[in-house]
Amino acid sequence: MSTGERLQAIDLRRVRAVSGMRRWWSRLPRGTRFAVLAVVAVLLYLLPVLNPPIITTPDSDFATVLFTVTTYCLAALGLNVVVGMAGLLDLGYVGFYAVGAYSVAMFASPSSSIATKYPWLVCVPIAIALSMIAGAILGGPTLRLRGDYLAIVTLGFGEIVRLSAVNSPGLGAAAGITSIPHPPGALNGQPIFSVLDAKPYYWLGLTLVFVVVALVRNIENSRVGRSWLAIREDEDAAELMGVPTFKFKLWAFAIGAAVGGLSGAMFAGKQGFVSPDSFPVLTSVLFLAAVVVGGAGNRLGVIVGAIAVAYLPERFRGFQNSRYMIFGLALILMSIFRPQGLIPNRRREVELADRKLDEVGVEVNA
Amino acid sequence: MKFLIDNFWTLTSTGLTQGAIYALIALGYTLVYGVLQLINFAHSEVFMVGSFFAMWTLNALASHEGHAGALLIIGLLVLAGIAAMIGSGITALFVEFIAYRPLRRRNAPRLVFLISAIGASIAISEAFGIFISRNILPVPQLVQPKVVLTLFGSQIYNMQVIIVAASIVMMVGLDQFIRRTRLGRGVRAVAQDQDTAALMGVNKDRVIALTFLLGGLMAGGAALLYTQQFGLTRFNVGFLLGIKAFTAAVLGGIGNLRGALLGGLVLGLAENYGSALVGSQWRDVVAFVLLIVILMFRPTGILGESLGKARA
Amino acid sequence: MPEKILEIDEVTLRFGGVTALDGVSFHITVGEILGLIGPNGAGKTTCFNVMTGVYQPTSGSVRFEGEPLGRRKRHEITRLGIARTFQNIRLFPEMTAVENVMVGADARHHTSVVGALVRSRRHRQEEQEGREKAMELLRFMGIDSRAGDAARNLPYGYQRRLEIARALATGPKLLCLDEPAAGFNPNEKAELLELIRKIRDQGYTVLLIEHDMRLVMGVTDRIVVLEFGRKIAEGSPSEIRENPAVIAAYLGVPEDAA
Amino acid sequence: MLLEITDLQVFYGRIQALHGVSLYVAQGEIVALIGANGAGKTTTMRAVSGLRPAAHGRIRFDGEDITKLRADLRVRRGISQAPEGRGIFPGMTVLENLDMGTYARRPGREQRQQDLERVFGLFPRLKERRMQVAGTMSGGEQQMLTIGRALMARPKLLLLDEPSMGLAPMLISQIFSIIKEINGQGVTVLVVEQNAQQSLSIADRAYILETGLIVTQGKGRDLLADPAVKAAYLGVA
Amino acid sequence: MRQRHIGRFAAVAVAIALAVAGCSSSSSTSGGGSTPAASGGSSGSCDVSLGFFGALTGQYANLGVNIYDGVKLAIDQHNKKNPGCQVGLVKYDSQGSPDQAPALAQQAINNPKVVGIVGPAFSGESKAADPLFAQAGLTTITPSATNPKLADNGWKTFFRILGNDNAQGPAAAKYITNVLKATKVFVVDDASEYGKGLADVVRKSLGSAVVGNDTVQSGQTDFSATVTKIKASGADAVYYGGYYPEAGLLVKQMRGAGVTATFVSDDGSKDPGFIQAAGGKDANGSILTCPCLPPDKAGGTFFADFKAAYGQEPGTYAAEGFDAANVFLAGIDAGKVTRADLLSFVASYKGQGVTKQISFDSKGEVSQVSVWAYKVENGQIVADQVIN
Repeated sequence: MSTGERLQAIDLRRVRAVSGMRRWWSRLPRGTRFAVLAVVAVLLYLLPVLNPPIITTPDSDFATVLFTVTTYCLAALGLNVVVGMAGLLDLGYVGFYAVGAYSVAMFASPSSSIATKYPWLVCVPIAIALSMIAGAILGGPTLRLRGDYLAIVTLGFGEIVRLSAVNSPGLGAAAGITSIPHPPGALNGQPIFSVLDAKPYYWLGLTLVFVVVALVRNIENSRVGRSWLAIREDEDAAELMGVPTFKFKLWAFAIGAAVGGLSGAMFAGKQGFVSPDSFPVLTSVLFLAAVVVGGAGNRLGVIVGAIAVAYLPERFRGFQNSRYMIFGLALILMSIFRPQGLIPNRRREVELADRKLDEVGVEVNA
Repeated sequence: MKFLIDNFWTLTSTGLTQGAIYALIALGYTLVYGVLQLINFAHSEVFMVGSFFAMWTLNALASHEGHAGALLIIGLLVLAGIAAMIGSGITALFVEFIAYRPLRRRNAPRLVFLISAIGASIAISEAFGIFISRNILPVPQLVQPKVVLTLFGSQIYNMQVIIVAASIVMMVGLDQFIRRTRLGRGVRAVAQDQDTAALMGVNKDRVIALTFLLGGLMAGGAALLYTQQFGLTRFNVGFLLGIKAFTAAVLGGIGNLRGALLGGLVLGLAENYGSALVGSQWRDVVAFVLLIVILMFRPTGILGESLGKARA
Repeated sequence: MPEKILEIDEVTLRFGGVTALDGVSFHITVGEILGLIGPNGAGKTTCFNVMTGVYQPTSGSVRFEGEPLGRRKRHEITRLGIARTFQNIRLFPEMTAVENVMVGADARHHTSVVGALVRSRRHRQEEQEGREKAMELLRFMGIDSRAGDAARNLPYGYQRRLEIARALATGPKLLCLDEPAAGFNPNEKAELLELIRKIRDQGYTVLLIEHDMRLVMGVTDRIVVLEFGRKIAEGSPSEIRENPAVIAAYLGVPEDAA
Repeated sequence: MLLEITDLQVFYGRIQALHGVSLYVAQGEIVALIGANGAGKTTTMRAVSGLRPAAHGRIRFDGEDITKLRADLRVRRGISQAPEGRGIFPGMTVLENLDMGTYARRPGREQRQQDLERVFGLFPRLKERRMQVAGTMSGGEQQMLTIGRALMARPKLLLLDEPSMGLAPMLISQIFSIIKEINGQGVTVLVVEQNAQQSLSIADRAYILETGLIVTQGKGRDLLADPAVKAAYLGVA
Repeated sequence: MRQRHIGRFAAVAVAIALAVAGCSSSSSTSGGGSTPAASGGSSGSCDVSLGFFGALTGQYANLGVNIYDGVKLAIDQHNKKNPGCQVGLVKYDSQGSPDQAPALAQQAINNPKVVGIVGPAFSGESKAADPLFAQAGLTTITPSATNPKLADNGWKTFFRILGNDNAQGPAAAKYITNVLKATKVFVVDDASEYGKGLADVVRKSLGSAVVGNDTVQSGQTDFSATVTKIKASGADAVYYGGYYPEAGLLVKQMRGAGVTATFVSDDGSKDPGFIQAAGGKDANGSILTCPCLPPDKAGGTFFADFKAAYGQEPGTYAAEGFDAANVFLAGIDAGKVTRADLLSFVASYKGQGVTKQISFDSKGEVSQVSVWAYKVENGQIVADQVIN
């Protein structure tokens, strides 16, 4: 009896220690919390204007890098719905990012094969819709597969998307599609979204990140989000509790794909040019790494992960030649020493604390 | 279509050759999966390191333009093969020790294993790129290409015969090892039921290490055959081959040794026939579409899963 | 003649060469507590799984309120009104207790993605209603004090009760409990017994698989006994207690009789 | 004292399955551990064989403290368990399964043959089916196989987990007479059983387990008549 | 020319990043370090820098380093001759990736001292970066991006100091028909923008002499299906549009299968890696075309100077990089130290470079174009002849 209580006490201490920050935060008065968040938001918007030393990137344009970070944040948020919340392993997420970017390119660019020349803003919903459809097309036949099979099939999907773009003259083949229009808007006769100033793109991207975070949060705290979590924890039990698991897994795929498509559309609108080169398998791995490094299932965590993956390499360009290798080593070290991610999911944290307890057993056993 | 029919046997022989190499690499995925139910994403690098060991051995011992006697060539090939197997075997064990064992001790979630294996894959491949070379590196090919027989008007080359034969010998050897020896039974026992295996006195950690090692040895063999077929290697040579071999393993039924063979051959053939039909640039698309279609109808691959249940 | 809520009719189930259920027939009457017992491996849980759509019977049929279940999906069967718990607790361990119950309540809700995205009025209504229902059930089961804790962190007995609460939240007509007392001490068992009676009194029909005979005998109205996938007896608790076939099945055949 | 368990506590996660079990098995005995389902019998077995760690308490075997020893090393010390239910390797043949029993001890060819003959002597059915894949055999045959396989390890202590489970009455009494026979050959046996009648009739001593605690112990024959047994099973007071 | 790209990858790990944060903030690649006078220029009138834009690390570094060495040689020579006018050199290492290009281009634009860019080296990154340069009025002279369409975008700042693929393709076709006298040509490409574009020009120029086509994938190592097709076609020459790794493997596997047709490829294959990938002797006899001058045929003392400076012979495009830098340096010496001045100076530049007579037409293309045929002999790429 005493041992049990002791173990339980240790466990609780652990949980408390890791969630101390969170507890402190949740105990702050509502007004204070709001004020802190507002200040942080303003600071975030001002980042490329302030160019704070140490944080700023010395070797490439800070605003452009920040914009790239926001596209990664969006992608990671979307992938998190699939991997972190519904627990479905997707190694081909770049495919949806590509579908989004190509949708914008095809419908907006005068040099594409269909050349409908819709403005960027019209193309964004099209991009989201097409990405969702792509998600449903991939998910429909494959979601019944078990985890690892799903992983290789999604990886194949990402490659099919890329290779189809490379080999289809209608999609611009390897040359890609140029002259994609930028987002609209003008100020004093000058377009807001110009070629030269990346700041407006960053602001737009940051705003979208906030919007997506809010929307994902809405879904997470709903019947749909609970269903995802239930599926992740125990799919059979979920089904037996009346959760139509297939339908909600398909939704997870579609929503994840939609956010990925949005991210791709942003990328295309800034870059003005898409080609298959921007969508290799490794980018999928990078997105997945952002989700896992940050802490799967936690919105703030995956954003931190996306920043780590997209910002740090630009900040430390001095390590150009060895950055892949450092990245690889970092993934191993992270897995060993912080498997729950930098900012873990509240739920995962408990799970891991629990696993630690079982370690007593593992040592004896293994 | 006409081209496919006209060259059916040539495409078949090249497809089988390619498939045999896929199959050998696929064994590594399937072995580890059979025992741990995890994808060893770093297996592609196990193969890559083996090809470098083969290259170093041959560079040190063989002259590029050598026309040495048959016996010497066989001796050199065996030496290079041993070197490649040592290289791959060590790498496989290294991956097990660095990227898997610590996580097993911590009872980490499955996704984390995948991430750490991906990390190991990137780190190993990049380390070779940085410290050795990012270029394509030539490897001396010892066997002079020669047509050994003509089958239905298509020429079969000596190297093709060697690759298919060597692969089959290695696979039969592994199959027999797994089926007939005490250690092999240990591997199957852990794959079928870890607890009961422990009750038989099987040391799980040792069996898992052995599984990685066996997969590494097969990949080392594949690496030698690959360098002899194509005469080159590169720091990232494992990436695409690894994906293909993994696809082959899943196609045949992951965790199933014979499935790996079947999956490899089916994939090799499908790629070649598909390339002939719709153009070589669609080769990978053909491979992945085939995978998706087969999994839709047989969700656990052609032969189904499990190292144990399908009797190795 | 009271109404039959569930009828199992000549159900046979084979896996490969093994016959798990062999022509089993029985029914459950509205408002009763039916016990399903038998030694280990007799096919009780298999029987459960056939009723909840996990397995399709090889032959025979299962009718719920007169309707054959046919090839309905598992979640559809839940919505028809059959809910269950599991022999080995299968909660959603990282979700809080109240969230676990809400997943059950969600079976009767309709908000989908769009509603959740825009926080539609129905969504908010359902959320509130679901939360209230969940809290009410937790109170009913006596575990509302731990509503905000992850299911994983609840004591064992609470987890068992939470499973029942979750099943009740789906709004079932028939509640199937698979060994709810496993691992309980006598006190806990006594409490559970009370609880099951309370649940029945609320108007639910209950099917109970249980090993603990004291519990089964004490709470059920009728008992069905399985052995080797066959029904060997059916009757009131006192009948079953005296049935020689049942005694043999449980205690084994004395040596001299073998 | 061959096996001695003191105040054993075992948890599954945070659920305590054993609340301090103490028992012993002397050299040459058959000891039965009986109780209803969920009482903790199998957990006790798994703790002895090393599959489940002890959170508290001590397990001594043959004079050595094995509480923290790895499961495969306990096999080498001479503890062999026939796990409950279908604890066979379903993808292996009968012969391969039996060979797994010798995994830890690596007998020579002759010795293996001797051991096989001994097992086949006890279970002629296994000899008939030795090339059959174990997963396709009936429950009773699988049960025989697990016992035979455990014997192949030439254990000092044989742990039998529910040897009668799922067996027809005819087979059950057969199995128990074989257990008796094995014991006669000098193997100490600890048997966990639901089938109280049979196990108590062959056991030298027995313990009754209820919800993780030992409630009664005594000589096998004595307990047969003890109303506590019937109470533990049928709930008749 | 090249526009392939390596997976945009990243060094992550906060832990590691933090550990190195202290030492790395000063060790970045651009600006200071080895390049002279990037910031502390001694002469007020000459306080300007040139930028180099291309891959210096990663998979495509070989070519970028060649060009960079040429550029650096030009600047070093200039600074030695003009102690009062020290021009700096800033590196923008794109790794050949279009995804990384815009941030680097923007950074170059934000640096007011950078008045001209040598690069971007590849076509893909050019498409991503050149719109920014055009908008900012920052002149670029590319010594290696040969995609013809680059000149069609109306970028006033775009200049190209070598012939584009539209010049190289017909030249290759001419060589195949006139010199090799081949009548049956099998054309293969790698589906890349560069390789396929070039192969299509060759197909058009050859017309009915083309007896078969195939497309391969970059990264592919098994070309058996393609080789089977070539063999079946009975071609006496094979043209390959693409890069050296696949080109080398293709020729090797052709020879292995007993195909003796002459192998002709492009400047993407003109790399020692081609011979390596072909395993030495199988590459012999192959023809490689390039709109680049053989370095030893360069005018002046370039060849000797380069060897003296770096201890090795100049690689492909080193001389073009040298020329491009010198065009800018001439402008700077003429007092054109603002971006606008330098742009109009380059647009109207006329002068003799080491590779050719240099002047640009209205689209920014160099007027004088020469395409050379190179031949592989005894494992060396040697100049064969100018194709007229």
